[in-house]
Amino acid sequence: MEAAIVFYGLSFFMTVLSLGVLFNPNPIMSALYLVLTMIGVSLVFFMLDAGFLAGVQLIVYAGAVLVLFVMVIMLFDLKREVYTFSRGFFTRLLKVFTGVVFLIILVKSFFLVPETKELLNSSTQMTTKNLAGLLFTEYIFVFELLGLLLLAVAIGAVALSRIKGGTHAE
Amino acid sequence: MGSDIVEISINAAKALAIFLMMVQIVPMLVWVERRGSAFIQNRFGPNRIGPLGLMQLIADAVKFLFKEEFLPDKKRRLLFLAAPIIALIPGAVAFGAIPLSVPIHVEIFEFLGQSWGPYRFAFQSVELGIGIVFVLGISSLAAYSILLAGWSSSNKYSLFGALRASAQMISYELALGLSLVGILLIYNSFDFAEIIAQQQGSLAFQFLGKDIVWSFLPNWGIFYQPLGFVLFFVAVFAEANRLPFDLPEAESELVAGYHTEYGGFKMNMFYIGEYGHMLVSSALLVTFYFGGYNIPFVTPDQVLAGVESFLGLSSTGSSVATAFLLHGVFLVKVLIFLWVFIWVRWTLPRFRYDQLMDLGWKTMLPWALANTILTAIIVFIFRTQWV
Amino acid sequence: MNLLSVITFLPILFALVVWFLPNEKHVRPVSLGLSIVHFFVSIVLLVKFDISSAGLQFVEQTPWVQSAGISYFLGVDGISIWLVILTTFLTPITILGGWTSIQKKTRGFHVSIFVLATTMIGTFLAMDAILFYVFFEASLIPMYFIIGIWGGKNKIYAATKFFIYTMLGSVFMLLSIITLMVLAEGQLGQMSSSLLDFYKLDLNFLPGQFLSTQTLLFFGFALAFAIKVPLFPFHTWLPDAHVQAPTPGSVILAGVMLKMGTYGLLRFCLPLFPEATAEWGWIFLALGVVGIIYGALVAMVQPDMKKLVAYSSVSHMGYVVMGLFTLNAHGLTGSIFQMLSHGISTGALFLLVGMIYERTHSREIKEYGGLAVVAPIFSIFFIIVTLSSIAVPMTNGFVGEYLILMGTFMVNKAYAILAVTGVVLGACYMLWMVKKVFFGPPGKLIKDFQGKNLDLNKTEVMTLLPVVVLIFWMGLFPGHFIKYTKASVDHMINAKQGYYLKIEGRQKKVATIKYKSTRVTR
Amino acid sequence: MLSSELLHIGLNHYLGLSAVIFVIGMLTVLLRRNLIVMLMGVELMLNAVNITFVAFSSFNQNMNGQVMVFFVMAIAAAEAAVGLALAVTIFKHYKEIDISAFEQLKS
Amino acid sequence: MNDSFLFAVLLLAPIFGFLFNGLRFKNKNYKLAGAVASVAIGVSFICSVVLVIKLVAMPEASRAIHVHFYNWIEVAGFNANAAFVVDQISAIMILVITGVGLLIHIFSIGYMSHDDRPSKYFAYLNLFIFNMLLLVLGDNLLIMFVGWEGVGLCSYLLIGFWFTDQEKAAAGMKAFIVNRIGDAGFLLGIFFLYVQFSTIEFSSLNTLATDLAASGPLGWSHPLVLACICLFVGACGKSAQIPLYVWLPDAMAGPTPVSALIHAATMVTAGVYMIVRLSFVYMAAPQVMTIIAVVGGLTAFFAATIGMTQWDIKKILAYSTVSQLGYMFLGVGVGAFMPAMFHLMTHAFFKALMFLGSGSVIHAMGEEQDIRKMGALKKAMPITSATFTLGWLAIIGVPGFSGFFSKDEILWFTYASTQGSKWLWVVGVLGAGMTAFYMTRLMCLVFWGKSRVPEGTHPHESPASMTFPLIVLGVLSVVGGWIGIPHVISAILPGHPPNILGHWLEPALATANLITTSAVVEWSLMGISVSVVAISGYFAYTAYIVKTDIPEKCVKAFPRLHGLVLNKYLIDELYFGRIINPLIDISKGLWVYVDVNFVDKLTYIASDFVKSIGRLFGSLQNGNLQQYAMYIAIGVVVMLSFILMG
Repeated sequence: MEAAIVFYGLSFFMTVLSLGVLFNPNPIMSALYLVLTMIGVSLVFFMLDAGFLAGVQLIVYAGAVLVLFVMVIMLFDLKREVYTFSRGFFTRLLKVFTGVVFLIILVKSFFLVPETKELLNSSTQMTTKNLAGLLFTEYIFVFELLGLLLLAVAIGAVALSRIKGGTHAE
Repeated sequence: MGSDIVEISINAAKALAIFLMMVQIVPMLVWVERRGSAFIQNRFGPNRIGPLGLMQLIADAVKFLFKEEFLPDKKRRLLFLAAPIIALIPGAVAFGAIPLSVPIHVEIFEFLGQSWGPYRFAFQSVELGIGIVFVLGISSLAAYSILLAGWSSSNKYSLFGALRASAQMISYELALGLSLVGILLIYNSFDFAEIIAQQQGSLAFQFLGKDIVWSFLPNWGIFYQPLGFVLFFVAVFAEANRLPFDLPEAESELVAGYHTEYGGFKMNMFYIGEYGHMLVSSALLVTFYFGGYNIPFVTPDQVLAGVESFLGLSSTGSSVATAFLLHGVFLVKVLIFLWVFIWVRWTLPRFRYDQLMDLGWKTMLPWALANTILTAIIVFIFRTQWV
Repeated sequence: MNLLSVITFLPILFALVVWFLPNEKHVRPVSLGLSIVHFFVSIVLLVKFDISSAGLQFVEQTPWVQSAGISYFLGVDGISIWLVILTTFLTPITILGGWTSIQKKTRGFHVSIFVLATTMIGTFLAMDAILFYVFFEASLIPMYFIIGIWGGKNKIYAATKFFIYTMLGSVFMLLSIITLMVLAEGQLGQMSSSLLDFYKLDLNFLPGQFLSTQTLLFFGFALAFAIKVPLFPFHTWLPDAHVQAPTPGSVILAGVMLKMGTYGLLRFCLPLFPEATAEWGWIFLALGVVGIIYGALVAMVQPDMKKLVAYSSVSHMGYVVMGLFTLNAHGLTGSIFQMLSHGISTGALFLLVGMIYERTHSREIKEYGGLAVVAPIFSIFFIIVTLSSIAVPMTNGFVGEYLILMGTFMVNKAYAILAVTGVVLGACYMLWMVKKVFFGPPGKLIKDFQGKNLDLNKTEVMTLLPVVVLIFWMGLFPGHFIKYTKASVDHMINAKQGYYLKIEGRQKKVATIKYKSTRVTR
Repeated sequence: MLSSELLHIGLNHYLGLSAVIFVIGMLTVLLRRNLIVMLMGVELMLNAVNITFVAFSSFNQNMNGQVMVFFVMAIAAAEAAVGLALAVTIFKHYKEIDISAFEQLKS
Repeated sequence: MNDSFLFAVLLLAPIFGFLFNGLRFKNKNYKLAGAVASVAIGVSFICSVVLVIKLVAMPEASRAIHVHFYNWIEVAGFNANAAFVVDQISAIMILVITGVGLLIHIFSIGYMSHDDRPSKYFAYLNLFIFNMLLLVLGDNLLIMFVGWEGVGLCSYLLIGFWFTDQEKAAAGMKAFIVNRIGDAGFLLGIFFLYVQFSTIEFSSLNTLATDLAASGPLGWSHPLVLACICLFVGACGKSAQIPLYVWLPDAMAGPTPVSALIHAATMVTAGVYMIVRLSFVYMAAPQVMTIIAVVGGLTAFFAATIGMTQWDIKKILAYSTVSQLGYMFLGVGVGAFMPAMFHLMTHAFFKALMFLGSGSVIHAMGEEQDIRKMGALKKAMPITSATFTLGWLAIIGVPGFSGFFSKDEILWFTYASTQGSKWLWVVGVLGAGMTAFYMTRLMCLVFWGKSRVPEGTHPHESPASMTFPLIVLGVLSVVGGWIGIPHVISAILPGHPPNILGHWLEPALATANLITTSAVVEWSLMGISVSVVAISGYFAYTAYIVKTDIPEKCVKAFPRLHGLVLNKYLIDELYFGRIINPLIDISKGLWVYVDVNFVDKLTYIASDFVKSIGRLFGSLQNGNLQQYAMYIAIGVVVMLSFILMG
């Protein structure tokens, strides 16, 4: 019973936060809302028995990626935006409409799939050990590839950001 | 949180107690710090108020309360206020996850005409199977408080301080995480309790098929992971922004770094956050490398048996007694490390920022990787049964 | 040995030779010599051509794109023999024409002339639809360069218009070819694009219905050729192209390239779609007549000599198309003869206009006057060629037009009567120009050239002599020329249903296509 | 009135949540003018996908889902890094991070 | 000597003359050029005489020498081969052409003495003779057509001989174009005949036509009738009849011997010859015959009226030619084929004489052509005026002279033939009267009367080379009449001289069937016409010699009529105004509106359309990232909805 409450609370909380990300004119605030949403997501992982993933989510997303975002926002010293949304009322309307239609389609398509069985909590297979096992046997190639990708991105990011020119308006 | 009212209330009380314990330690540590630094610098330190200056803590607290509040203009006020709170939260939550002692087992007892079933109370505010990952995750959130503080006080120096601090924290988080990998390899589990459980008794390991026992050494993590310990120890200093690494709020250059604008109670909150983080770090140190709440060469069961025979209390009473005994042991170890923190602060000079970064990326990280690989190899060689 | 391939691709060889000539000054005489050699080679073809047979001769067929059944299939018969000779005859004259007028990049010019010759001869000899299409399109490119690079003021506009106009038309043709190939696969069991297989096809035809396959295919081809001819509504590219093209460009454009359109009609439209031609032929007859009168009328008011001659060739080609669609022996022979004679007389006309332009750098008729006094020989040649172009008997123009008019008369008297007025109008605008340019008191231009001798020099006379000889030879002894086309034309007329060209001479073994459905004789 | 079906949290609930988060992320990308907020929108979408992965992996007792989350996270981090680096360069040149600033980049 | 050699020499001699002079056209030596040209024509004259002698030797029935060189155009059933025939009709024609031609060549040697391009002139003249021979000797209609157009071409070249002058060049062009209109009609006639009889040989045509005529009268839409009409249009074009006569008066721009040869003796008579050649075909279409008669009569009367008011000597002779041709067509129209041929021959003689005479007058007067500045040249130029008077007597039809016999025969046939009508005879007689008037007017103003010659010029008699042809022609124009004395006159003359010409032509021609009338009627008609001629002659004499004020009075009496007739009933202006200028305007309109604006604009519209489509799609790529993202989203949504729906 309380799992439902927690879930609905959490999902409501997360929806509100993401809307915050969308609607808040101040980028810093939207970044912080995003941090909270990430924490919400790690909680969801936790509810889905993916403890390790929750932690990793916290470390990777909340801890590093979004810190990057916040740092960049601070670096640019972005104030509250005058125009937050894209130009053109009709295009905006069209975008929102597309979004809504997409949501409806997604939700409708969920019910096409037959209901899966009960969530088994903490069953034997769902341990981090098996996760690591899989990761280093079956997906070893992809794992190495990711390593390379991250290396490349690191170098890329450094190269990109070394371009001359100040970050603040002279 | 437990199934019935008793369990819930006790758990809540336990969590509150642990949180208060963390908060209360801070003024004590401040006192210790001031006295310690004075002792190191061959001077007296606060001794006017109350015996040995103990009342100084209360004075400081009162001082912080009545300091004038500076607030930036409306736009940044929210973040300005949020920063100190965020600084507080990770420390408290992380500390809650660390097992301070053996879990207490309470048999069925009658109370107010109702029989309350057997309870098991973990001696920590929340019992998580994925201890390490959770703590690491939470501690990584600490960076936000610094960033927000630096940014919302809207002056260049604090901004720079904040950027430097968060950059430092993130880079050392890397080294922190990697150094723990050695421990994980050895103890094969994320759960703190399990790690501590494996550090009982005296040092015993298999070496080329034979079991070797060195009885003169306790079965602590440090002996398995000496290099890991050193790396962790240094990384923890960086994480907590303690002296060798406290460049961001170094008085001489950046005035007070990111909390120049803060005064009063908000400043106090930052202190709590800082010292809280210090507390958590030393608790982790103790848990991973110094056997947590184990008394060297003695397993908690032997202690339980000893207490029962020595004090003759009922089983719940004796488990409570052993829990608090081991908790005391744990606290002693933690205090020792806290002293080390303070001791280091007042002895080592401050790093330059580039040295700081070089240390973090060019020495700590490679060593951590080396340690991980080495441990992995050894574990692989020793664990597999060479038939 | 395979004569046709030699004739087709010899100019390419010449182009290479000219391209790698060390000294720029040698380019002109060498290319002249080579083109004359090429002419004599084609004379060999004429000599060895067997007049009596109506089938394809000197056939060369080797598979080119195996899967689509496209073969490198060359063959010559009564219809195409004279057009090949005309091309080889006009090329040296074009080069002679460009002797003084082309000064810059002469090497490039002669190469493009040779490439143009190859593509044109290729078009006339190709018996495979795709090969025909390739040559038909390829001929546009060198012409585009000739107009584009060596042309007059807004040459680019004219060149592009010419290119795109023709290209647009030939797209429909390609569509029709492809449909035919697919039909061939359906009916003959194997996709093939050789014309002989197309003749075997049985295309269903609904009289009166525009949307029946045969009619659509017919109009697909006809549109491409109508633009090329150019027939009345599609002719606007011709005057621009001619006015901007250099003299040799105009000569070869008017001399041979317009014939590709009419040859196409003769080779593709008439035999492939007999019922459609019979049914819709009247449109082309009407357009021919309109073209004649329209061309003549508009030519009458042209201020520019070259435009006048351009419109006159629209009118003459109107005759040819009319002759084609009379579908009787006189009309067809007349139109083939007229193709040949128009090639020569209009080619010569453009040469002459070019020559006088060379001297006075103006083509405005009203600026001229009294040229005959200053340049007698030039005016004699001009008047002879004018006579040929307005179809005075004893010149080549008359024979062609007479036969066409008679053929048209047999088919539809009204059109014939209208077309005959074309003869009168032709005389009007040509003689009006002759009067304005040659006779009367000396005009503005001529006064400036009082001293200098405006008359023709040696090379120019040498260029025009063969043309004049040919004009009178064709006028007095047309039999020599008609006897070559007689067999083919008769075959085309009486074998209207089930028209098929058998292959003459020693025939290399070619994968014969299994012949599934016999043609249903209607 | 709480129908049992609603109370009992099934796979579809998680999918629903992830769908909502995904759409909000998409709308952020589509609507917001600030490049960095757009990147955040992308992060949101990726996280929504992560939720779906984890939900499927836990409901179907199959670890592959979680492995995929790992990879998605790695890629998300990479993408954020590059995105932000680009944002930095753009900001340096145009002095503003509004998306309309670099419309001139079109051919 | 066999026939083909004779024919070859006959035809090729002029060609040789043409080539010889043509190639040396810059040469100024007119004596050499003239000699060569005359010798060439002399040779062909001798050949034609030999041919005629051989012809006479042949039996009456089949008097024709056929020669076939090669088949010219031979396409599926239609073969026009280069074949020539000399029979009774063409015998006369070749004799006239080569004979009169020779005389004119000799005359023009003198005439062209101080011209700067004599050899070019003689080359054209020889070419003309060659073409005329082609026309006359042609065995089929197509060869005749070749000659027909060739002659037109030569007249164009010769009229426009002094091309430096704009009007002369324009006159040449006008002549050629008007001829060309006639030739177009001729072509259509050939087609009609070929479609009907699928042959174009004269012999076969005539026989087939007679069979067709035997089978009953033919409706108007019958190809044969249409053919005759078209051929008649061709004849009008060539022989300057009513609608298409405008080019002849302007043709006087050419040198006078040219006018003599082309516009008097040979070319203009080609039309008559063609109809006479196809007499049986025409007999098969009586309704066309009546048209021809009416047109002929009208032209005769109408041209005569204009002739009366002209002041230029050559214009007067030109209009008299038109009117005499009108008579010939009148004769042919009523079926008097033989008298028409006879009048053609006699007209050739006296009209050539008069033209040459006027030539020598102009030559003497230093290129002066206006008769108002002449007068009393009888004394200065005795031979010219003597021969001229012979010509004058012949043309007005003084009995005894050639003109009388031929014209009278025509008038008699007009009256008597079933085809003709009384009214036509009246028109004919009036025409004859007017001819008498303007010819005597000419004689008075030029030769008799007072001399109005301006001081500068003092006329002198032309050299022998010019007067010798005049004398020969003078004799011919007198003697010419005697070979065809009509039956009724010969009856009263001593020795009844037979109608040589009549017998000669009779087998080859169709003749109209005359209504049976007594000789008295014929005599009375002849009397009437002679008296009309005499009266008008006297009246002209008095008007221009005795009382010279009559002409002014007449002019004042009917000023408008006189004005109208003076400038040729404004026919030229009519043609220009109604036909030529509108045509030019139409073609300008066609060129500017249809060609440039309409068709070209279509292509521009097409290209603009394509450009606008390009721009439309271009706007999608406006660099706005979010818009691209939106398109992606829409795309996904649409796809998904299809999947779900589908």
